[in-house]
Amino acid sequence: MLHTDMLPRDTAVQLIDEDGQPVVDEHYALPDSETLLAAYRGLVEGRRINDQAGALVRQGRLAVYPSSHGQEACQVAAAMVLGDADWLFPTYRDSVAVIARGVEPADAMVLLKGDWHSGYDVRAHRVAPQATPLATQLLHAVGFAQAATHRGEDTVVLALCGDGATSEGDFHEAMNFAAVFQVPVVFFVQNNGFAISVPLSRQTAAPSLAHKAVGYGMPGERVDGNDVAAVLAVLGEAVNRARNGGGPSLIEAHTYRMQAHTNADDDTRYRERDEVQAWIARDPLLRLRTHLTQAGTLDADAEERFASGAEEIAAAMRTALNTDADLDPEDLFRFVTATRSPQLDEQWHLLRGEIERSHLADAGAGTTPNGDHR
Amino acid sequence: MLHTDMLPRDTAVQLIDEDGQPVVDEHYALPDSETLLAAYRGLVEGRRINDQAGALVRQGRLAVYPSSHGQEACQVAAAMVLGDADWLFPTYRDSVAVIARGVEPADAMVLLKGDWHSGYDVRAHRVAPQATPLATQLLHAVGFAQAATHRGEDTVVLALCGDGATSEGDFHEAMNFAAVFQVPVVFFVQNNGFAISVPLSRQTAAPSLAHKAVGYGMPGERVDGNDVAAVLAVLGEAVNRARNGGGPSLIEAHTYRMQAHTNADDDTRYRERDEVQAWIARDPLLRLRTHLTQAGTLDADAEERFASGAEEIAAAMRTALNTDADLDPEDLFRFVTATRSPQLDEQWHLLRGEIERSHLADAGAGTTPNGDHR
Amino acid sequence: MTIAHDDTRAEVEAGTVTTMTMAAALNRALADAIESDPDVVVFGEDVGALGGVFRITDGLTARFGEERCFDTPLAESGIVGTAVGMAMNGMRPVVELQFDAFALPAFEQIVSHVAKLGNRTRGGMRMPLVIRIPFGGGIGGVEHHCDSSEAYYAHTPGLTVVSPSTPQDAYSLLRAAIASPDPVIFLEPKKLYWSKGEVDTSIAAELGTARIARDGTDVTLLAYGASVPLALEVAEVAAAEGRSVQVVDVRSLSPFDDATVTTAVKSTGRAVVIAEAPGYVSVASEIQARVFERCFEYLAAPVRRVTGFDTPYAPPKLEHWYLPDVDRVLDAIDTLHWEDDV
Amino acid sequence: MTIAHDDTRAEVEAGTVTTMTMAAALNRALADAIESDPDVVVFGEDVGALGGVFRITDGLTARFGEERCFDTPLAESGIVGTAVGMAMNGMRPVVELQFDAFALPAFEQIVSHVAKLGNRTRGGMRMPLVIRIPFGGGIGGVEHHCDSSEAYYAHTPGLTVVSPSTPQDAYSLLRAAIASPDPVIFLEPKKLYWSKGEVDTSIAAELGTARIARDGTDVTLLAYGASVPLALEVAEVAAAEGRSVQVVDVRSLSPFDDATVTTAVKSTGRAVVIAEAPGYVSVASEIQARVFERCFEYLAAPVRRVTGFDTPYAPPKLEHWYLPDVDRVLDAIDTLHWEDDV
Ligand SMILES: Cc1ncc(C[n+]2csc(CCOP(=O)(O)OP(=O)(O)O)c2C)c(N)n1
Ligand SMILES: Cc1ncc(C[n+]2csc(CCOP(=O)(O)OP(=O)(O)O)c2C)c(N)n1
Ligand SMILES: [Mg+2]
Ligand SMILES: [Mg+2]
Repeated sequence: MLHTDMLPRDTAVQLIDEDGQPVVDEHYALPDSETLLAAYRGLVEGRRINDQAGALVRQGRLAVYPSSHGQEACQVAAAMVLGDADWLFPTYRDSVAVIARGVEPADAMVLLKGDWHSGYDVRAHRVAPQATPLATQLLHAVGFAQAATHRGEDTVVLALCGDGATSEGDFHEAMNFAAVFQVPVVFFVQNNGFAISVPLSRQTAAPSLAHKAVGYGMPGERVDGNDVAAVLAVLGEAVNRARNGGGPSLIEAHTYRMQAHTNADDDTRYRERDEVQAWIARDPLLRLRTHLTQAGTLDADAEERFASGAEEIAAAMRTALNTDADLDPEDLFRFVTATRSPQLDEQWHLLRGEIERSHLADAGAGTTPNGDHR
Repeated sequence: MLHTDMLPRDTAVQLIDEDGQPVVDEHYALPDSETLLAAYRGLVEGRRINDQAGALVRQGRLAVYPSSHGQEACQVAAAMVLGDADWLFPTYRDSVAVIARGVEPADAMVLLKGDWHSGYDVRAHRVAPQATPLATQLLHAVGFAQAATHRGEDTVVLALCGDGATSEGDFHEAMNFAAVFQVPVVFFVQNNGFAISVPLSRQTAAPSLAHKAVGYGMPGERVDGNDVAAVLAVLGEAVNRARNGGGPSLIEAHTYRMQAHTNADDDTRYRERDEVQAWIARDPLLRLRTHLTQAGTLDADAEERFASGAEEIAAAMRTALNTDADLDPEDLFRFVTATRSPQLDEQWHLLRGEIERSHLADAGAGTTPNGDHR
Repeated sequence: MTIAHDDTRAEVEAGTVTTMTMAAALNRALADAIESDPDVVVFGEDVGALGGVFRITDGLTARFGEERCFDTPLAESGIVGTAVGMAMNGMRPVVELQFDAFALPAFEQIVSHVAKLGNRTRGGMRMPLVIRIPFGGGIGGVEHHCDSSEAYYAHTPGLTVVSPSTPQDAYSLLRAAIASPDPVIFLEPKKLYWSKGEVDTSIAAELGTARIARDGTDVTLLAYGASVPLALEVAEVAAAEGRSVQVVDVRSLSPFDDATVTTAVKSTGRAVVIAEAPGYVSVASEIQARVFERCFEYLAAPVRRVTGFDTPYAPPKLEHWYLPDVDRVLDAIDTLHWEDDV
Repeated sequence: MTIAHDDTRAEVEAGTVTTMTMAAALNRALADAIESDPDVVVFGEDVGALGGVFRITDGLTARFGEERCFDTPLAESGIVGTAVGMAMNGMRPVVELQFDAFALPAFEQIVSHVAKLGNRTRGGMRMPLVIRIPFGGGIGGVEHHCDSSEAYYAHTPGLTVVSPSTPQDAYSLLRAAIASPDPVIFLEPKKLYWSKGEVDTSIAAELGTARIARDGTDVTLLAYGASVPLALEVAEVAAAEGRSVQVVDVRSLSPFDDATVTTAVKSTGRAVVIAEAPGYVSVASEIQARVFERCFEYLAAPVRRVTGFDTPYAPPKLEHWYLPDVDRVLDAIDTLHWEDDV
């Protein structure tokens, strides 16, 4: 006997094809039209947030922005499949998912604006800080879920990472801990084809990233990451399985990063324009719009409402980010530990003295608070 | 289509069963009788080395010994499947394999005696130093093989680790690098059921460790690790595949550690005596002796020769280890870097002064060179 | 009434002074912490049925069940990373890393998250976790089993780093570490595991404080972990030679108790720092630099340090040459510009 | 005759002095090393087609092929661990780790193997590998992109740790690092990547040596990496105020060039150490302690240090408060017990 039941399907689950036509799947059902309409609205808003953030980078209001343009279906579905008590563990690329979960866009942008390392109330929205060191957050997600289980809480944790991150040791350890302890975590890999400049072929020789699930004894599945219906169905089932004691799953979404890694990146160095162009046809918004319009679920009125809702979000982002936050240098010392040590106190006093003197000098000589000496 | 061809068999390959009877396998052939006789001799010597080392620990001549008693089939096969130009990357538990590859027992024991961190000429025998930090050596093996390939050399690298080590991030990264770069490495996991006290069930939820190969896109196979014929056949095929450009493989041997983790361990705390007893029936020596005797390949004469050969090795071990090596404290400074820095020179001079004074004191007052002050 | 009952128990315990090994004191601290706080969980490699390779967790699983003390897969980054997640979710994980070289795979998790998550979230999430690491040499261990890696942790902002040198401190500091809202690297000197002393479980220790281990007037020895008994031995020998040696157990490697240490050194005007770790860029060099800078006007002589060499740790048969010993410390004291010097 | 040809080329090159950025100097050093030694290979994340996120490996793959410069899977322990294996097998790998916080997953490989394998094998295998790490702040990078982790490496016996502060040193030290039989941690100050200077490719630098960057008689500033230009700026300002400031570019963070540094400080009698990393248990504190101990009799005042705070690195908008700047160094100089002090 071979454990063939362990193998992921050889193709990605798709419920709505690139032309917006429904695909009948033997296992997964198309989400209802209300859900799809909500998802479409999320896509519209997500796209607008990505575009607005890009513009704010160009205007120098954001230091950096890793865009999820093209990956909005994954972002929106990740937020939608979770219940209120569930938690999301996102990465730097998942700002749209973070916002879709309820975080104010301005708060989600604090890191990228450069004001602080994370800017939202993690507990209010049940969203962990966006992780930068790759794959490290997957272990946090596992431990977080273990703690919930320990206390008998009904919490499912959705942990996000990219294709590149699957090569890190922490990915392996997280998958393995989750499987051994049968923890209610869903690992959701957005395979967008690249880790900065490095293509998937340099990350793995396996038929798919979902195949990695086999080695941990957990279910793995591939899904068309630009088909929000499919992502909702597949992620939703995995979340349910986790909630019902069925343990962790690994879901790989096939998607594409339409823009450079961040604004600092130059993707013409490592991929052909043709390749990027080809993915426009698979855009997550387009196909869902076609589908919903054909199904009569989406009319011009709704389109209009969604667009203006998205525009409001963008306007709020502009307002928030065009304002310089009033930053307090003492914050550097405030949160390092729960109680500040005399050692840090002494250092803050040094800095405070400098700041006071620079203000005095300011007042006196009109120099800038920093840069000019004395 | 499912990639069913990727799945390891659901049972371990066995060519000689526990009663010494040959098993016909659809794919692997029984090694010829000459090879099996050589293997048997290796097993006899390996067992003797394990027993002798155990005795030397009890006599205080070795600081510690992680015994491979019960795992000798894996140890011997690991050495036998390699050609002269190939390399072995062993762990602390693989002293028998190291010796089977040609290293003098006394040199192999330098680490365990406490004289130095490694005691053999790695290049002379093409055996890397025995690794202690788990799974780290797997990456070295991959890089080593990459270098050989880079220079167009025909070198296959056999990298050993235990079941516990498969949980480490470095295991994952090594497997993945090897597969992505199609490196001539064979990963050989001796699954002896325990990582110190922790049973396999705490390391993985997968049907087997060999199943991990799927996630890297490399062949995986399970083998009865107490059947040296099967280990020779399966490892041999993997080594050939690597040599012929077929890339890496993952081989998992099912075996059992008959003694405690090391002499410092107390295995009664974590496993039943019955379980240990049950494995005696599967002993790698017994079944091969039965098989070779029934086949007429092994006679009393050969038995006698092998036993006395093993006895000679043991005697040499006793002689070597009952002698205290003349250690030079300057060695602490000699090998840190290729050229000794003034910083280290200064420190050596400090120590040299102390040693000289302690010798003077010795000569004068008859105190011990260390412990008593001044 | 539950509360009254607990109070009584605490009273009874307050009177309890027992002689025990440091290992037993640590075990007792873990058990008491598990018992008194439902959020405390202990995990790591071999901490369950085996009770840890040094038996520090002996009996915990049997007594409190798998939910409170359990073995994990063999992966240190996994151990620390999941502990971070648990701490994010309100638990107080106490993890054991088997030897300090085997803490290294967890280094990224420790530096990038354990140390920084509280700061990252502006205190929105704290990291009340304890990482226990047996450290140091003197036990004849082979390579990777005798390292002293405290410099890596002490240098990292956000980590509290402590090391006990007595069973009492082992108990009290571990309880304090587990109770702390901040992450603590708890370094256990392997060599002292079987040393004995009195333990009063009602004594509380404060993280971040040094302890005067012996009074003296001529010179101050600053030490921690296994170097404290060495310093005390030196003080005995020096006393016989007519020198009065003060010993400070630094105890808290980060943050540093400048007040106690500076006062001590100013009172004697001479100081030697002792530590097993390689001296270069070490906790010992930090202490030396601080004391130098803060006590400059009071110093009769340069502050010295006696440390391990800047080499990998010695193999067992050579470690007696590697480790600081009584003679080496006495030699250092001798260089401190004594009035009777020629 | 190949040899004569090579010699000629070297002669031609000897005369070549070009103005270039530090990034270009590093790129040139890599190219020249690949060209002159078939055992040199360059790899890491994004070093191929992209040329590295800082473009230091720009064009190497195009010019020398995938065999000599290539991208790996995204795994730092894997990068360093395979580099160890290649070095064991006679190659000279030069790996890039993208930012210094992202070197941390490789920390076990670096400490347990890169640093120790030569010693373990009694020199039977050496570790001629170079680990390039962009380090330090001042570029407005978000969390994990601005750390200065040199203390971790400098504390580890067996590692050579260097950092250039000029394009010339970037070229010469990187060539020396690649040629070295020992493992070198090569720390590239990100802030200086685009600073320009003259580079003469025929100049050889010796690992383990400091460099007098500016002569002066009143006080010695000891700095490395991005703190060197800061020290030079301070020296300019101080000169205007009538103080003659000497600047030593420490350059070699391990091993330490005591001879040069001690001579320098003895000549002025005053010293300030400058570094961006948190000061506690740091390279700066080591330098401070060493200078204190070795120059004690020559010191007119305590040695000071000006470093980053003992906090996680600041977010971009606050980093100007975090980083040592001209004023902070001048303030430190002011405390050095000048005769004109009241
Ligand atoms: C441990 C670590 N190494 C390197 C980096 C630098 N880095 C940031 S994003 C990135 C690529 C990640 O690719 P992938 O996981 O596919 O996610 P994507 O950016 O495509 O969403 C790299 C190498 C990092 N953040 N963390
Ligand atoms: C990185 C690391 N962590 C922990 C240890 C301590 N340790 C030594 S052997 C061992 C168990 C290893 O089990 P396994 O891999 O199954 O090998 P076996 O000893 O059974 O041959 C442990 C935890 C280590 N050597 N290295
Ligand atoms: Mg990607
Ligand atoms: Mg095992």
